[in-house]
Amino acid sequence: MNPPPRRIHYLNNGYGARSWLLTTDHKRIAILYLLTITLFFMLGGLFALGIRLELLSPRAWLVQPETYNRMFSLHGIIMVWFFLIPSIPTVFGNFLVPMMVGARDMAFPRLNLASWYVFAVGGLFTILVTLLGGVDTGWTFYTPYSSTYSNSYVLLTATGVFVTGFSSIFTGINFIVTVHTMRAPGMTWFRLPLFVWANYATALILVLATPVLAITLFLIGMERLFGVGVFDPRLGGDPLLFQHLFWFYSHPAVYIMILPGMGVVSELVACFAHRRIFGYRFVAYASLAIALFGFLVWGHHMFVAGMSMYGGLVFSFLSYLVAVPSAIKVFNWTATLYKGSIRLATPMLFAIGFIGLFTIGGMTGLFLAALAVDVHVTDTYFIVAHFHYIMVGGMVMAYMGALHFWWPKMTGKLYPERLAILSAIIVFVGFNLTFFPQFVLGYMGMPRRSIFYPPEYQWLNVMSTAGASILGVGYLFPFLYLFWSLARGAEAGPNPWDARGLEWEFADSPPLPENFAETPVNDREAYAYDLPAREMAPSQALARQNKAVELERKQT
Amino acid sequence: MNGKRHSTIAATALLLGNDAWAAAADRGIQFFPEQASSVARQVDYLFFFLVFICTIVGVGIALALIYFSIRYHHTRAADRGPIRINTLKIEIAWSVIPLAIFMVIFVWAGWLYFHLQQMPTTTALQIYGIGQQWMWTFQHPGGVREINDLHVPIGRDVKMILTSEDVIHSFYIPDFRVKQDVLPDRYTYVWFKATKLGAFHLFCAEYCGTYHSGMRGMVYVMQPDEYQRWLAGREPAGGLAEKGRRLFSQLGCASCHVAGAGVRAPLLQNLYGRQVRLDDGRTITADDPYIRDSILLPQKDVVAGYPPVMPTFRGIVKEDETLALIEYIKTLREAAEGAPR
Amino acid sequence: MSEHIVEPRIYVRVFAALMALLALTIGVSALDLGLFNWVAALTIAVVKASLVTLYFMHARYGSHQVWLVAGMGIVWFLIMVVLTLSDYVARGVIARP
Amino acid sequence: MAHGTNHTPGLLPQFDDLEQQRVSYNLGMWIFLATEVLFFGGIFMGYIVYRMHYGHAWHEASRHLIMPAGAINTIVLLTSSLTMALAVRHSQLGQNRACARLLLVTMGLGIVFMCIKAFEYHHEYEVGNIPGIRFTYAGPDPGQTQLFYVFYFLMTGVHAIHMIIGVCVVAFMALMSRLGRYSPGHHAPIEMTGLYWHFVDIVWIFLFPLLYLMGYPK
Ligand code: HEA
Ligand code: HEA
Ligand code: HEC
Ligand code: CUA
Ligand SMILES: [Cu+2]
Repeated sequence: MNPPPRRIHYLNNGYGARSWLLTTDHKRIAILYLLTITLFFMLGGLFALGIRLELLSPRAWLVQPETYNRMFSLHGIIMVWFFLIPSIPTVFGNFLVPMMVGARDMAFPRLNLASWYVFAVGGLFTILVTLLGGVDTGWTFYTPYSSTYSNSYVLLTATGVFVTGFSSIFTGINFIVTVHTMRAPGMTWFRLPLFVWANYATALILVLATPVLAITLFLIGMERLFGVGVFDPRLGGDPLLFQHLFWFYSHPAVYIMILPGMGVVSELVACFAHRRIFGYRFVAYASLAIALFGFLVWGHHMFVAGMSMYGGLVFSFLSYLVAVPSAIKVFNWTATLYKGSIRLATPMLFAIGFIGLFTIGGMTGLFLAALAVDVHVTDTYFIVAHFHYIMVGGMVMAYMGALHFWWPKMTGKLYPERLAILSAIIVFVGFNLTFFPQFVLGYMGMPRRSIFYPPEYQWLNVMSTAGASILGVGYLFPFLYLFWSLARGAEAGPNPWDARGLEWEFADSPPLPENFAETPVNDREAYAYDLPAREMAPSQALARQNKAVELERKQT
Repeated sequence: MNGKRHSTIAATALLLGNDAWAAAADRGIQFFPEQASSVARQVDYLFFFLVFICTIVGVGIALALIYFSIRYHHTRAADRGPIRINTLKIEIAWSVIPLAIFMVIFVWAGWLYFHLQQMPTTTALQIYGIGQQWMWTFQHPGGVREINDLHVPIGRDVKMILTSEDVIHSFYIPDFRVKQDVLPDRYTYVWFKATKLGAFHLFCAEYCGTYHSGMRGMVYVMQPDEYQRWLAGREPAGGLAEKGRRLFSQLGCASCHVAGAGVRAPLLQNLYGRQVRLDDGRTITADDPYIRDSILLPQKDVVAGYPPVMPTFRGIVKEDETLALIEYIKTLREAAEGAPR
Repeated sequence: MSEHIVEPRIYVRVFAALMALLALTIGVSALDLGLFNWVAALTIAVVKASLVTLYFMHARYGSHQVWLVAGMGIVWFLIMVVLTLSDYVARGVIARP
Repeated sequence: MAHGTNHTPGLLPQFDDLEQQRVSYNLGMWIFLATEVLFFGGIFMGYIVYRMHYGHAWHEASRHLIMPAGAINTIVLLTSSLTMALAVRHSQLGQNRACARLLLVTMGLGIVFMCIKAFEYHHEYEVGNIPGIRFTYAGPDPGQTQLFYVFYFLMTGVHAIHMIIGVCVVAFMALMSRLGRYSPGHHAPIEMTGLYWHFVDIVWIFLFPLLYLMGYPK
């Protein structure tokens, strides 16, 4: 027998720098994003470790206040805009949305590449700021501190975030159009995987909220450059207007930071419970509802900021409404397990971790939306704990879950399962040790963004720091074994999880440059776990071989 | 000073080396803030209610996840047939029931918030607070001033009138469960009634720059007579109103605001609390913000029947001076005929 | 081809209407109608913008996706305005119209 | 085409046919315009708040703008929108030369607009009404008046940036059209340029009354 023809896939389809930097293949762009945001995650994580180390003592023992303030500002800015917002959408969304809808690529591949470049430029600005000495406004850029009083690189930072905003917008446009116009035959809206729904809802937010952030940062830039007082009370401006505009973006943005994770969890839970997701339509509509209602609640960040009492009541009420679709999702995931056939593989552990921690984080959001309680806990560590539970406990868990789940698809390799399970457990334990004490600290009254704090808060801070170091180890592990698996991992095969979905059933691992040898025709609901997985048609295998031969010939 | 021992930079030492540290240090290990004001307990009840509900729901979900993971583990035999429950009904149930719970929380919390926002009236002790990078200045009615620390009597409503000299700060006493952002060029208010004697932390809760976390002090709650004695012991050269009176003539206010002055300007006697008719037809109560605006933004609210000629004093008078002027104007009670006092 | 090709006649008519509306809005601004000046100016602007959108931009012949997207931009802007103003109005900052 | 799967001219490899491509481009452009609505929306929001807050001072300040210049510019822009719409029509019909001609006219009108705007800016500079650069106003309510000019320059400035981009794109499209790159089946770029141009026009339709007319009548 002849040796099997060399299998062509998106990874070995050209090796030079050009073939990566000028690629319009959504899968390669996803890899570019993966590398970039991993870098930023490490940077942001480094700052987090700096914060935690400093807070071991109630006094400034490691760094000066100037430095501390720069650390948490850069930590927040990098983690939010350069890691978490792009995380799942640009890596897994980019990789999977076209495959899941059965398309060869995004609707606008060049725009997709442009979005990565724009992101990289914004990122360079931020790295430049870090090297020059940082920014000390917090990630919220409150005026008039940021516009007039701060002596740090506010303008450069704002430019970086502004530029990155366009990357978000480009990605958003691409997702929406792709889902609308690029679906394969038979892929109706209600057969779309929930991950696609979630990314679609995310894209709506990206597209509708980001421009407001852009203009707000632009106004801050104008204030700093020309001293005109759009938000400066000394010049007739109103700082609360800044807060309104900022949160009009940033509250929806927190849903940018959770919806894709919810989409991932829907996939993982269905696959590892081997069951159709419970209440598919409700979960799909819940994504849209979150995207829509998410725009109505921003004022809950301003309850004590000097907003009117009436405004406080309205925004509190609306915040409770937006919590309902999240509740629906949590209950549906849980119900999906019922009568399932559950495998506790690594991605599933991350998914279950997500559900638990997101529920805690979300429910503490209910505390914050409760006006009188928020008066006490706002701007304390209670807030810090709330959002880390959702963003780290929720979204980063989902991100890790996605990474493990689709790693075989993206690279064609399997990672060592035992180590992965171990790291999932370490992350879970470390996470809770880091952030649970912060709820207690917060209710006791420790203000956030504080390098100095009264000594009676110390023991809880020490616990938190201890947890953070465990967490760090937990994050370090996957780095190592995933890299290892690239060289040594076992071959994954097209569908190692016995999952359903076009990307598993009709594409190789790693997929062909154009994803599918021929456009798949979808004849099923999503998550048809009650039916056997579809096999790639023989014609597909044939077409693949022909292509391989053709490419081989071209290369020689 | 024990500050030097703790830190190498003088500024930090200065900020942190005060009695507050010592006072705080002997609190030992705590899990929960003290309930030292009239609202603290009410807020805590709501908090406990939330903890209670969320624990039930959270533990319920966790147990369900664990139970299903074991019961339906793929290695175990189990019924894996279709589910015979009405999906729509159950979806509605788990949308509507949480919503109902949420509404209970909303109404309760909203009601309490409403209560917190109703400022006590006449009987309250009014204390001015000015935030600036990075310290608090408080002015008691008699004109006594203190920096970073705040002395208040127990059992009496205290209304804080807050403003900022520069950026946004936030006035926060965790043990009282009150917090209010403090904005430049604007007054915000917060009230509390202390119910426990002792020393409590006072923080700045809104990030305001380098020494944000050093911007804090202690609230000392004392018996009313003790408070009076404390006040008397620090009686300043002149009260706040006295300072205002001096400013009133220094700044030339008196050149217009007296009967028979060259410029026709309203007399300020009995102004405070009165209804003032403005030239655009509105009627407005002459309260603190109004008088403040009259001084800093005279063109904003022009009194009916007068020319809008009063110059703005923005940038000329500082926040504490504005307060002194207001305090002085408040004392102009008698229907005097000539120049005030 | 589902694309709609519009007769130049219609473009010219729309253009004439736009010019007329421009004249109207300048004319109205010369009369003192109090608050109604604002109502008039904004209404006319909205009509003009709609004409451009519907005819020049072919929204009238567009798919409902296009309508949805265009509508979303406007609705979201209104959300921002309404909720923000609800705070300002209740704070009493905005008193004079 | 990398894999030679299709040979229709102008058809990009990710699409199955030109119709899908056209619909995608069109939808993408509309979404982009929705983001633009919210981008301008942020400034409009600020305008609304301060305008309601400082009505009197803003009313006064507005009277100092050169209203006729704004009116002429409105006419110029509306006309350019007409020529743009006609240009798109020609490209729909495959009349590339006519399309290119009309695009040039559109571009010319855009440049006229910019010149008038430049003249106005220059005037404001002479008078000393440019906050942050040369602001010499000495009447009542300096802060509020300054804020009006801040918004005047922000709004018209951001609009002008869009105009500059628009003029460049239109020029490029004229060139491509002249080179015969488009056909009745494939002219999405021209259509998108048209959408963008009309959108910028619409922004001006609102800016004109908000900035220039609100000072009238006294
Ligand atoms: C991914 C990010 C994310 C997400 C999804 C959320 C989700 C929510 N957040 Fe959070 N939030 C942040 C990130 C996020 N938040 C950040 C970063 C900040 C701080 C910003 C800063 O100041 O720096 C913040 C701050 C913040 C505040 C302001 C606090 C303050 O500064 O004073 C408030 C107030 O209402 C709030 C509320 C909520 C609510 C009600 C939800 C809801 O959407 C949650 C809904 C979910 C659930 C409720 C859980 C599941 C539900 C059930 C299982 C139902 C059953 C429960 C019951 C019946 C009780 N958040
Ligand atoms: C969005 C995502 C996100 C993520 C993922 C995190 C992750 C973490 N955050 Fe972050 N945090 C924010 C968003 C996020 N945070 C925001 C928005 C703020 C508010 C900022 C502000 O106030 O303006 C904040 C603020 C904040 C504070 C409060 C600071 C203050 O108010 O004074 C603290 C304190 O403990 C903290 C801790 C942590 C910790 C311990 C982690 C851990 O999860 C981090 C774990 C990661 C690591 C430990 C790194 C792993 C990498 C390695 C191990 C590789 C090692 C590196 C090399 C080899 C080069 N964060
Ligand atoms: C040039 C003359 C002039 C000077 C100097 C002046 N004022 Fe006035 N003031 C007026 C006039 C005229 C009015 C009424 C029109 C108006 O409301 O603007 C007025 C109104 C007021 C009001 C509102 C009175 C009411 O009845 O509602 C207050 C309060 C006030 N001034 C305080 C002060 C203080 C304090 C100073 C000094 C720091 C001062 N003024 C200096 C001319 C002056
Ligand atoms: Cu003042 Cu923080
Ligand atoms: Cu929020």
